[in-house]
Amino acid sequence: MTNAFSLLRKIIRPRSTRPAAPQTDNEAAAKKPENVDSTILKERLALIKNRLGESNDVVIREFSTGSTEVKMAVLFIDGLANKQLINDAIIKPLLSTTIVNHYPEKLTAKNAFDLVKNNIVFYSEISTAPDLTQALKMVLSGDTDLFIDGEQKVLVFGTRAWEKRTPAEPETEAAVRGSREGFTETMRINTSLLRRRIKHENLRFETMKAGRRTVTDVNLVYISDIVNQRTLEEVRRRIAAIDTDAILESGYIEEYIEDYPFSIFPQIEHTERVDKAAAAVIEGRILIMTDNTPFMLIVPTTFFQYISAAEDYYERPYIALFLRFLRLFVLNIALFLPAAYVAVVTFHQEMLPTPLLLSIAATREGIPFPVVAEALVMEGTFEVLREAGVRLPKTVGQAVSIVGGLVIGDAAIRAGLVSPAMVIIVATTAISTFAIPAYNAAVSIRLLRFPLIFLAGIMGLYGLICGLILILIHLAGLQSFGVPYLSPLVHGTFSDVVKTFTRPPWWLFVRRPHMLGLQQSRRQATNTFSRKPEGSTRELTHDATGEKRQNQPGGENDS
Amino acid sequence: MTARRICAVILIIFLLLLIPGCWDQREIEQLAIVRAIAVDYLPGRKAPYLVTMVVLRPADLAGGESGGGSGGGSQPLQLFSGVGASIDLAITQITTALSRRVYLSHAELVLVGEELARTGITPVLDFIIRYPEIRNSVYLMFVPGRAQQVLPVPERLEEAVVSEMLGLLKNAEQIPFSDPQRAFEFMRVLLRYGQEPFLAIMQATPPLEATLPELQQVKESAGGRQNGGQGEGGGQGTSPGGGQQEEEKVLTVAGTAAFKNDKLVGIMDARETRGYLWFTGNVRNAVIAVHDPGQPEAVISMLVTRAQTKITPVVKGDKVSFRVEVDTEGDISSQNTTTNLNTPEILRKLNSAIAGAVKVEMEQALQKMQSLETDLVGFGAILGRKEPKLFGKLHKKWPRFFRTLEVDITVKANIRRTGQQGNVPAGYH
Amino acid sequence: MIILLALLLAALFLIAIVETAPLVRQKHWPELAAFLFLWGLSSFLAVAQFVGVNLPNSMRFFEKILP
Amino acid sequence: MLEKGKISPRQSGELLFITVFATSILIVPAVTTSIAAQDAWLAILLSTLPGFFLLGVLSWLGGKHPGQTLFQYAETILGKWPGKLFGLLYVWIMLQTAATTTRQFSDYLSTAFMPLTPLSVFTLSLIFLSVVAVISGLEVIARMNEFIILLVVAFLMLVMVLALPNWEPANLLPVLAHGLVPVLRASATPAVFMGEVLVAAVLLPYTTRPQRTFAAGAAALLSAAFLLAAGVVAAIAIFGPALVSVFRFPLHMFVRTINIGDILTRFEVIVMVTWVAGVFIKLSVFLYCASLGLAQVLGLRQYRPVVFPLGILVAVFCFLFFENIVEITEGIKSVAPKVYAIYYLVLPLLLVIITVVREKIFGHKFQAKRQ
Repeated sequence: MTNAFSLLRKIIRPRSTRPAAPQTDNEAAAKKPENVDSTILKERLALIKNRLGESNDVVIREFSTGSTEVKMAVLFIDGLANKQLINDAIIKPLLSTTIVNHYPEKLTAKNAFDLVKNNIVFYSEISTAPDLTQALKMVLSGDTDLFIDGEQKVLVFGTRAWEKRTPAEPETEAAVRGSREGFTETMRINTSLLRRRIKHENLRFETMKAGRRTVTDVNLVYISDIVNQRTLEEVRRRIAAIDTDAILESGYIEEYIEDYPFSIFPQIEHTERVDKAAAAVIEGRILIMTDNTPFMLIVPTTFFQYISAAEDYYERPYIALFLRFLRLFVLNIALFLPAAYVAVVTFHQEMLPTPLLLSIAATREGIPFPVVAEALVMEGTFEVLREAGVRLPKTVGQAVSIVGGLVIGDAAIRAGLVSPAMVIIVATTAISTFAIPAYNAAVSIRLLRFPLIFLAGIMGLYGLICGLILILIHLAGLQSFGVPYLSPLVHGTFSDVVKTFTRPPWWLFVRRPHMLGLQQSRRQATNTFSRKPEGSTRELTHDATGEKRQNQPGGENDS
Repeated sequence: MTARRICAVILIIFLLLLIPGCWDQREIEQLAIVRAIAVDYLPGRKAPYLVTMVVLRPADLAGGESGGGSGGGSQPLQLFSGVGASIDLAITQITTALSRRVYLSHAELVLVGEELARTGITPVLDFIIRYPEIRNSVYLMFVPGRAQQVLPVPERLEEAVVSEMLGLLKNAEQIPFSDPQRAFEFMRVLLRYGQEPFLAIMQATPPLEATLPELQQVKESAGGRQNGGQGEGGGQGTSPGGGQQEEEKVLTVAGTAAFKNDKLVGIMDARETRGYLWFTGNVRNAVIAVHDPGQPEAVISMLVTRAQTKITPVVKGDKVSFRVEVDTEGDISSQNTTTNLNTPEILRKLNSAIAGAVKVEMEQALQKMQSLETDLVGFGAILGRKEPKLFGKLHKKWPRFFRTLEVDITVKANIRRTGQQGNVPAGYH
Repeated sequence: MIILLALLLAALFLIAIVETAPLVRQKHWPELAAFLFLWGLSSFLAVAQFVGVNLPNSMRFFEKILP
Repeated sequence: MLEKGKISPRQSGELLFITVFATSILIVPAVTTSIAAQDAWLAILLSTLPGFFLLGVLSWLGGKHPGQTLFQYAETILGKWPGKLFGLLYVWIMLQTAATTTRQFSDYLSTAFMPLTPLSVFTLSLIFLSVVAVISGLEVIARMNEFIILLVVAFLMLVMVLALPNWEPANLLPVLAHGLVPVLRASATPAVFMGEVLVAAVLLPYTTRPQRTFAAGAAALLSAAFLLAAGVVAAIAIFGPALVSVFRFPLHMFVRTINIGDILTRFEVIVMVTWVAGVFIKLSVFLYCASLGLAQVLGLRQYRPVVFPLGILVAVFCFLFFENIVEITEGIKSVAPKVYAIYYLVLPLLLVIITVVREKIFGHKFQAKRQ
């Protein structure tokens, strides 16, 4: 119960830093002026109760301590703050007379603040909030406030410790080889995950806040001596310009800061994988971390990033090369296959080899719908099935796929409603769609399929190429933070092109992408491939004479 | 702003396109897929062109064997004929009797009847080039008599007669008895000065069983036995059975129809065709049999594996003659004698014998061509390439010039291998 | 025919609306004038062409003046 | 400035290539072969000479007036009103070329693939796509072209390689049997297409390193001519010169002959599709140049408003200029070379002469400041 409240609390916090901001809520406007600067503890506590309302997760512990009975109060949110720690490290020493009276100075209202801060409390992370408003904000992030009667300043203890998920394997981007850690919903864990991978001093976590009511932490992560400063400045500007009440997921930010909001193509990549994020940061891109979501945004993004997967960089280069071309091919299949089938079968039958033509014609005999309608209906059905399967629990989802795919498909073919060829086409397309590593890119492709089928049904391959040209015009016009979307194919250097479509061996990866316009483009010396020993490899294990080294003490050549 | 603009304009375009509908759309199941066209000329008529199309019924193909039923042959194809003053008019006439749209893109064979070939096949070529559907890579075949007649011949190895014909053609390209021409190959020769085009001949001939008298008897008795086994009414059964046997035909591709311009002038049989093919160097898998120099009563044969022909014009003043050098290689493929082939002299003798045989073949073919005044080899074209000025003067009267053209043929034959067997062991005889 | 003509006119006017709106907003009057003139000219020609009026063909003109 | 985007010299070279190449491959083989027979390829190579001349003149003028297009420096050289008239002449020829291009390609589509579809469907959709592209700007056209050029060239190469089994190289002999005269006569038609490097006059100021543009343009011209000549050589080798001149679209017929093992066959439609992309770029380039030129002549602040009306004009001209396909091909044989000679050779030369005269005799300085 408290747990759920604290989570909610963690997400939704009142924003009071912007007095000039227009008040969108009438309750806020209806409030009477308050005396925020009051130093009398009672008044303050009343004020706090008024602000936070009667929420049951707000804990206020009042007590007085010392021989002069200085009144104090501890304020924290149950569930966000570590109660045990507060008891042991804050309240206990303050109430313990032996500790309080141990110091030569007497604890009085005047010196209470400094004495508590510097001497009494056993706590590592102490900060001072200048006023009540600031202190309240920090409480809502999970910190603990200590109010001292008669003192304007407030002691704040960093006691943030809420229920958090431990890093688990990211489900959306599984890989056979590579780190199993994924980001979690907790910013601090995420930063630690990144910091563990990049221990360089120039790794920066730059905090911004977005969302008036949610006051979500947004971290810009970059390496300060690699990143393109102008891109960074642009990212800062765009995030600062976000003016909305809630940022609940990085998708919100994505839509607020992307270059072409009406484009069907995703212009900002997101990832759950820590290794992928680290690679992007090292490559000179900027990672945008949003609190409360494991999905991190990477900018700038180019179209061809959607054909690469993290695993490409861990497996052998040939595999990566093959997989990239496979994905490129699959991308085209997913986009064009149904449309091309419709075009060929209704307009360009001359393109089919005769036996294929005959068999398609034979299976089409007696099908009541034209091919276009068949294609649109089948693709639509597939989308419905897929959507049904995704939303249902895993066990039921399988039932859906069996009923949908096998039963309905088979029955439709037997009843002569659809031709088997069309089922094959739709199934191939569906599988191809799943082979695209990026889900958001796959969705765009799925959406584009329908107009293309439509065009192909009207004008055949000519219509299809017209559609393709329209898409190409759009793609060629897109930019992501100043980098053309189709880079490096339209803008980059040859080596960028090579690095996009193949994955060169690491020891040849001399430069970072040129298209990003980075401060330092060189990532290693020209050729670090020097593992081959001088002379024969046999020398490592054998003498030049060819005899096994037996008389020498072992270990010298064991490498 | 741009997005809104583009959206609006896409809307316009869609509206524009949707209203008039889809013009060239044709559903695949509503096509009458034509696999072969036979064109005949019926002289003395106002609408002389008789076009017969072989249309496939895909439903039958899908059903497999169930498609049969009509007239013994289980063919999923139908013949449609029409006449007209031109080929496309004839096709238009066919469409009145067709429940589907004629679709010619998958036609792979155009059969030309004898009468049409004599009056000129330009209309066929014009049709092939101009009509958007039909492709210029269709095979063009000549059929003695009426072209239409070969279409109902039952297939033997393949599932449909057109596949059978195509198979025959593919095979004919490997054996040296005919040289099937694609339409564009025919046309490029037709339009070349100093060379005349030709077509391979496809015809329906009675099978060997029907022609050899010895076999005839065996066949008849076998047929009789079958008839006896099948039907009770022997007297009734025999005469239709006999009639059927008379009608039984098989398809063959052999020989060459020689054209002069676009008109047929004569026919060269399989042997003459091979003689002609030596001139083009296009002889593969030919088997040349010669009498064994040692034992002349029996033959030794060579399988030609490589043949190269070089034709050079020899110009002496106004006199033009040609030198043809053939260089061929091959393996011994059979030997009905006991001559020891392991001696170089025998092989040398054999070589010259084979060369002689080839030369005779070539000379006969040349004589035939000269008598027809049709320069299938393209001596004129070769001269035109070497001596354009001289040929420019000659090309008008080239056919007559060709009739008396002197051609000096030299053949070099080389037996390279003797097959798996080196020598005939003495024990055989 | 009438439907197509209506469609053509609709398309032409849609183009006009789409193009003039931003020009008016930006107060680019010379551009607006140029657009309207050209749009009028081309629309007139398009409609005339569609209805079947014999328009002068500049190619004929070239054919005449050139040797 | 009307156009804020910049393209690289490579991109401008690629644009020039596709501009020259896209439709010439359709029309030129039949026309040149009908005059020069088997020497058509020679005629095509010869026809690059006027192209080089024009490119040289334009680079020289462009170097004198950095940052200015033909339409702008025409005003500088000739004076305001004559310069504007001069500019309008070029807008006109660009519109006419765009219309001819569209019509040629639509006719090809109609003849070879979709005889029942009204021509207007092809012309309108092509022009519509171009208008959208032109509105998106020069950079977008150039970027798209980097994809499309790959498509066009790769497929053409593929087709030529696959057709090799059908070649009869003897068809290409004898070389120069009828002397050089027919070759020269035949080179008039391809020269019309080679002269389309005229668009360099507009692209030049928007290229990042204008001084490199001549090299890029020359490379584009040469490679276009070589590819075109290769196409003609292939067509002649397969069909013989007489048959090639009979065909309306020899390259289309040529693709139809390809048959490798009954599997690699029947892909003329795919080739058509790549050509659509090429023609689209060419059309976009001409429409862009015409729009930009008109905007500069009229002194507008943006060229976008004139794009749509000019697109409609191109569509109208498409139907107005040509009654049938014969007028197109015969026009390109007889009238077009003369018309285009004026635009590609005479008028640019006029600019050069006036520049030289004003500089040498009247002592003007044309070295304008970079804008």
